Amino acid sequence: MTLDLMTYYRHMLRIRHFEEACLSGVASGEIHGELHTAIGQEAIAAGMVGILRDDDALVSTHRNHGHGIAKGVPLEPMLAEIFEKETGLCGGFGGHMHLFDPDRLFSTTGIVGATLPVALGHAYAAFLDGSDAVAVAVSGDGGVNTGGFHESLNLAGALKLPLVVLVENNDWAISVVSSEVSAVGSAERAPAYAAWGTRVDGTDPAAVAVAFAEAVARARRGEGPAIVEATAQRFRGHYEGDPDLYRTPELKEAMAAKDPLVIARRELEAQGIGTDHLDDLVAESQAQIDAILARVRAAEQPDPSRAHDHVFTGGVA
Amino acid sequence: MTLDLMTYYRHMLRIRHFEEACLSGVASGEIHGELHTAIGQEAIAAGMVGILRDDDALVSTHRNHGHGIAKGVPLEPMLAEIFEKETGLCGGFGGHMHLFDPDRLFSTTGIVGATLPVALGHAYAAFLDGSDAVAVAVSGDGGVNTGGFHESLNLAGALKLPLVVLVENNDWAISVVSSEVSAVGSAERAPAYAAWGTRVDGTDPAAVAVAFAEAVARARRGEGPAIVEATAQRFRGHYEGDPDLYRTPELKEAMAAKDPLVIARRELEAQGIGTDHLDDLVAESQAQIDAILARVRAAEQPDPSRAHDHVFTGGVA
Amino acid sequence: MTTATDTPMLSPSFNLSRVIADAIKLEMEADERIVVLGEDVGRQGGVFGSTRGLQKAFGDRRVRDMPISEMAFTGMGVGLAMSGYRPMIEIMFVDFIGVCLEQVYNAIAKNPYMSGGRVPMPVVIKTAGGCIGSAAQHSQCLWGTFAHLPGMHVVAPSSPYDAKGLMAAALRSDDPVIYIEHKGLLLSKLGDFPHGAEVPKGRYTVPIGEAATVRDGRDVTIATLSASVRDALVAADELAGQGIDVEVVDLRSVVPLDADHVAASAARTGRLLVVDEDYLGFGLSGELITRVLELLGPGALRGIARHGVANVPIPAARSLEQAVVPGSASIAAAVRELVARG
Amino acid sequence: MTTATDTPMLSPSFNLSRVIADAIKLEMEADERIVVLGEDVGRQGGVFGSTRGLQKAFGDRRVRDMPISEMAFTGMGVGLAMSGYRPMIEIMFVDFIGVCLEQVYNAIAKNPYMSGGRVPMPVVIKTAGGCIGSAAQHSQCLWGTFAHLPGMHVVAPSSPYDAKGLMAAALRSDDPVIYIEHKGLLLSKLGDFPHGAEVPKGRYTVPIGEAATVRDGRDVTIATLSASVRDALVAADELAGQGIDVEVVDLRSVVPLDADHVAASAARTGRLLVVDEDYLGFGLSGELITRVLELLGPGALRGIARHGVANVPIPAARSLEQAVVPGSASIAAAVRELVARG
Ligand SMILES: Cc1ncc(C[n+]2csc(CCOP(=O)(O)OP(=O)(O)O)c2C)c(N)n1
Ligand SMILES: Cc1ncc(C[n+]2csc(CCOP(=O)(O)OP(=O)(O)O)c2C)c(N)n1
Ligand SMILES: [Mg+2]
Ligand SMILES: [Mg+2]
Repeated sequence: MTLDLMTYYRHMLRIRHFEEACLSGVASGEIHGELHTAIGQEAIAAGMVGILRDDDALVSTHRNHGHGIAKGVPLEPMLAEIFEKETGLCGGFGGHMHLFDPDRLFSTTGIVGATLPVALGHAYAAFLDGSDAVAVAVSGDGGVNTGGFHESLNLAGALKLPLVVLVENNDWAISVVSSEVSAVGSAERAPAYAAWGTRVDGTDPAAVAVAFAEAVARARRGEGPAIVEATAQRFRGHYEGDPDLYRTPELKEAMAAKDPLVIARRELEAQGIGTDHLDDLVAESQAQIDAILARVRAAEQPDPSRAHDHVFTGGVA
Repeated sequence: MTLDLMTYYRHMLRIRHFEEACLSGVASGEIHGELHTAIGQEAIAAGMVGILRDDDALVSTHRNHGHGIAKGVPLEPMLAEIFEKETGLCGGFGGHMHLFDPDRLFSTTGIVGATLPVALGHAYAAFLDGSDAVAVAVSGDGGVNTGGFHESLNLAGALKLPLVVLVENNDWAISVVSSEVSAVGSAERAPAYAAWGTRVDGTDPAAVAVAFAEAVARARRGEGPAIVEATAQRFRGHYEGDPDLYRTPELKEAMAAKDPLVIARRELEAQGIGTDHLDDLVAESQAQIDAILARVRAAEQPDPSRAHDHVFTGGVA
Repeated sequence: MTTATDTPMLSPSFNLSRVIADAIKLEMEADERIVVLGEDVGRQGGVFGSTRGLQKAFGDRRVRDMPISEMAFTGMGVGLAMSGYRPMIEIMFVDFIGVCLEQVYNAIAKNPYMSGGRVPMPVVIKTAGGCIGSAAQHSQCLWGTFAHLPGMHVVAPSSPYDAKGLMAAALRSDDPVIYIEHKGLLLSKLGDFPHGAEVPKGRYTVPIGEAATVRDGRDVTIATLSASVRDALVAADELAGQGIDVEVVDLRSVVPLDADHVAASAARTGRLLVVDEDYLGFGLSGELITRVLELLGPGALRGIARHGVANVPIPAARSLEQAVVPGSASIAAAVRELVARG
Repeated sequence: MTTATDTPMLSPSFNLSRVIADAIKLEMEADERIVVLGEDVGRQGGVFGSTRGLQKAFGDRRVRDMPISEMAFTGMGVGLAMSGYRPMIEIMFVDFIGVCLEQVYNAIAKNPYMSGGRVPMPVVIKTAGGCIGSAAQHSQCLWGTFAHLPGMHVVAPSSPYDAKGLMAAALRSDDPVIYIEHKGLLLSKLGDFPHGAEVPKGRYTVPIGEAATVRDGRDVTIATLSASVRDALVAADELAGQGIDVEVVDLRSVVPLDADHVAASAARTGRLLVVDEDYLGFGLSGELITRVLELLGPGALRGIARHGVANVPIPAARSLEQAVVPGSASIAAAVRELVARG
C-alpha cells in the first residue's frame, strides 16, 4: 500500500514548493486574503497519494493545498485560484479557502468542522449508488471539538457509511493548545461512533499511508467509519500575518526538528542516495512550480463585470 | 441516598396527576400550543428528588414537568404557566416549553440538544464561584445526537466541570427509533469525554437515585462530568395530538407493562401495604392537584397590552 | 401554469399536507436523483404528514429518517448535490435553523458562486413556519432571515395549487430553494381554501418568483404571503362592506421578490400595505416598500404601511399571541388606518 | 458622553483593537461578574488583539480560551448569565454564527421575554465583520441578520471613541448586545481615524441607540455605520470639490435604530442615501428607508437610494470584490447619481 520513500519525498517537495509559491503571492500582494499553509505537515498529504480514486470524495479545510495535490487536482488552476485569477479552478470567485474540483470530488470550506457533514453526504451518495467509493473529511485537532464532527460520525457509525476522517493534529488551533480543551485524543473517540481509530506519526508518509489505506479499505468493504489521527507540526503562524507570539522560540526550534522533508532526506541519504541527486530533485520540483507560478502570475484577474454571475443559475434575484 | 418506595410512589403520583391536569387543559383548549408529557417516565424525575440543592442548576427539555417538580418548583405557578395564565412562572409569556424558575436555577428549552450548553454555563459559574454546586442537563435519547451534546461534554471533560447529563432514553425521538440512528448507547459515550457513565432502569426510582446521586457526588467532588442514561417508556404520543401510528398496538401494550406507578404499587402491595391506604394516597394526590388546577383555571390570561413588555429592559426598540 | 380545465383534480377533502406529499411523489417518480432526508419524514411521513407515503413508495434509502443532527444532514445535502443527487432536506420547524444555518448559508447558498458556477446546489430545504400557539421557539417564519443571505430562493405558498406547483418547481430548480410551509395551513382541507383550492392530479409547476393577484381592488393593495393571504382575503371581504375595495397580492416567494407586480398594483390603488407574519423589522416589509418606491419614485404613493410581528418574540398565552400576530381583524384595522390617513 | 477636554487621552499611535481591549479591561476591573469566553481570547489576546492583556490581568478563569465549540460556549453565556455573571462571548468572525445562532436567537435573545422579565440576559456577543479580502465565508457583516431577530441590541462602531464607549455601554447593559467590530479598522491607529480619534483614558459610555452626525451638509444625507463611515467621509470630501455638500450620519447601532435622527437630517437635505456593507436586501437599508418615510410621509423626500453589497456573496478576487463592496469611490458615484435625479 505504501510508495517508496523517494516518491514520497518528491510529493512532499512538490507540496512544500507549492506552499512557498503561495507565500510569495502574499508578499507580493497578489493574494489579498488570508492564507494558511501546511508547511511542516506535508507528509500527511503525501501519505494519502495514490490511495483515493477519482470517485472518492475528499473534503478539506482552510489548510487544504496539500490535500488537493494528493487528490490529483491540477496544480496550475489550483494555484491560479489561490492567486485570485480568472484561470483559477473557480475563476477567482472562491479563493484559497474555497477550492472546488468537481471532476475529482474535491472541495474545501473555510468553516471549521464543516467538512464532515459534506463528506457524509458523499458517503451517503456512494451508499445510494451501491458503489464502493469512500468519502474523506479532513479536520484539524481543533475541528474535532465541533458539533458537526459528532453528528456526522454518529450517523456514519449508525448507518455504516464509508466516511474516513483524517485528523491532522498539529497540537494547535491557532493559539489554543488542543490537549487543553479536548477531553481525550481524537483516535480515542472512535469507539463512541462504532468507528475504527488509530494514531500515526504524521511526519512519516509511509506510516500515514498504512493507516489511511487501512481506513479506506475498511470503509470500502462496508465496515463503517474510521478516524485516522496524524500528528505533525505547523511551522508557520496560523495564517500569513499571524505574529505567532503564543509559541516560544524554543518550541519553534523543537518543532523544526520534525520537518518531514529533512527527515526523509536524511533517510534517503542513509539509504545511499547521493546529495547531488537529491539536490537535482529539489531543483526539478522548484523549476516545475516556478514555471506554473510564472503562468499564474501572467493570468488576469476576473473581469469585474462578472461579479454578479453565478449567484443563481438564472442571474441575481 | 435513596428514599423509601412509598415516598417515591407519592412523588410519581404527583407527577402523573400533574401531567393529567395538563392533558385536561389541552382537551379544554386552555393550553393552545404543543404539550409533551412524561407519562410513563415518572420514575426518573422521582429518582432525582432530594439529590439536588437550590444552588444546583437543572436545565430541562420540552418534556420537563417532572424535572421541575423534582427540583422543587412550586406546582401552582408551574401549572399556571403551562395554562398560559398571568399567574404563571413567566406571566404566561413562556408557556410549557419555556419554564424559568431563577430562584431554583431551573430552566427549560424547546430546542433539542440546547440544554447541555446552558447547563455547562452553570457548571462554569460554580467553578468560578469556587462552590461545589453542580449543573444537570436533561436530554432525550434523540438529543444525544446533537452537536451541542458533544461540544458541551467535551468541554466539561477537558475542564473537569461539574456537568451531569441525565439521558432519558424512551427509545423514540418522535417516530425515530434511537438505536437505529445512534452508533452506540449514550452511557457508552462517556469515555470519549473522560466522563463517568452508567445506564439504569428508569422505571425504578431507587435505581435512578443511586446512579444520579453517584454522578452528582462525583461532580461535586470535582471529578468531572457524568452521563446517566435511564430507560423508560413514553406512553402517549410525542405531543398531544400526535396520532402515534408509528408504534404498533402490540408495542404499546408491551410498554404499558412498564408503568412505574403500577410496578411501584405492586411492590408496595407485596410489602404488605393495604389497597385502601394506597387508594387514599392516590385520592389525596389527586385532590391536591385538583385544587391547584381549579385556582389555575380561575386565573386570568395576561393582559394583551403587555405583549411588548420584556423584550428589552428599556422597552421595545 | 398549464392546466386544462378538464384535468382530473384532487379531492377537496384532502388536506394541504397530502397535496405536498403528492407533489414530492410525482417529482421523485420522474427523477430518481431526488432523495429526502429529515426527522420523521420516513416512518411517520412528517409530523404534519407532508411526506406521508414517500418511504413506502421509494424505500428507506431515498426517504430516510435522520437523527436529531441537523448540521450533519443539512451538510449531507451539500455532499449529495456534489455527487449528482437532488436532495430535499427537511428541517422540521424553521425555528430550528439556528443549529445548522452554517451549512445552509455558507455552503448550500454560496457553493455555486464560490465555485465560479462549477458546483450547482440543487437542494430544497423544506421547513414549516408560522404561529399555531407554541410560543417563542416554535412559531417563527424567518423568511426574512433567509432572504437577507444571498444565494437562496425562498418560497412560502398560500394555496394548495401553489403549494404543489412551487414544490415541483423547487425540486426541478438547479438553485437552492427554501420551501416554507405554514403549520396553520397544512391540516386544512383543500375545499376550505379561499383561493387556489383546485389542484390537478398531474405534474405542473408554478414558476418561482412571480406574485399573483388573488383579489382585485381599487383602494389599497395588500401584499402578503403564506397564511396571511387567507387572513387578508377575509379582511378584504369585511372591508368591502365598509366601502374599502382591497386588492390582495400573494407574493408567493420572498426571493425572488416580485416587486414589479406589487408596484404595478400599488400604482393603481395608490396605497400599499405589506402584511408579514415574520418579524417586522429588517425583513420583507421594509424591503418590499423600498423596492416599490425605488421603482415608482418616492412620492408616487398616497400611503405606505406595514403590519406584522412588531419586533417581539411570539408569546405563549393566546391573549398575548393575538396581540402580536397579524390576523384578519388586525389586517382590516391596518387597512382602515392607512385609508384614513388620506 | 461626559468627557472633559483636559482628560488624559490614549496615544494616537495605539490601534483600535487596543482601545477595545482597554475598554473591556476597565469594565472588568469595575465589575467582577464580567467573564470573557472565546477562541484565542486568552493566550493570544484575540486574532486582532482586541482582548490582549486581559488574561494576564484577570487570570484564565475570567478570560478563557475555548475549543472550537461555539454552540457550547455561546450556550455557556446563557447559563452564566442565569447564574449571575455578565459573560462576553467572542465569536471570532461573524461568518461563523451559523454554527451557534440557536443559542443566540432562541435563548439569549428570548429568555428575558419568555421568562416574563424574570431572567435578564446581560450577555455581550463580540464579533468581527467586514471585508478584508478573505472571500465569501470570512467577509460578512450580518448586522441585518441579528437585527431581524427580536431581543438583541446590535452595535457597530466606526470610531475609536465610540468603540470604547459602546463597548462599555454593552458590558453595562442588562440587555443582550451584539458588538460587531470591523476587521478593516481594528489594526488602524487612532491618529488615522477621521473622526472620534481622541479617546479618554478613563471610563465612559456612549449610549446605545443614538446616531451621530459626523459631517454636516446641505444637499444629501448619507446614513451608514462601521467602516463605511470613513469611506463616506472620504467621498464627502471629494464631492465637496464637485459642489455637492454631504451630511454623514453614523448610525452606531442597528438596533435600536435611530431613525428619528436620520429623518431629521434627511428632512433638511431632502435626499437620503443608505450605505451598507452588509447584504443590501432584506436588511438595514430597506428598514431605514421605510422608517424614515413612515416618520416623514412617503412623499417627503426628493430622493432615496441605497448602496451596498447587492445580494451577492463576497468574491475572492480583488477585482470582483471591489465591484461588490462599497468604497469611497462607489459611494461618491451613488451620491452623484442620486443628486442627478433631481
Ligand atoms: C466554526 C469556526 N470557528 C472558528 C473559525 C476560525 N478558525 C479558523 S481555523 C481555526 C483553527 C483551526 O484549528 P485546527 O482545526 O486544529 O486546524 P489547523 O489550523 O491547526 O490546521 C479557527 C479557530 C472557523 N473558521 N470556523
Ligand atoms: C434542534 C431541534 N430539532 C428538532 C426538534 C423537534 N423535536 C422536538 S422533540 C423531538 C424528539 C426528541 O426526542 P428525545 O430527545 O428522545 O426526547 P423525547 O421526546 O423522547 O423525550 C424533536 C425531533 C427540536 N425541538 N429541536
Ligand atoms: Mg491544529
Ligand atoms: Mg426519546
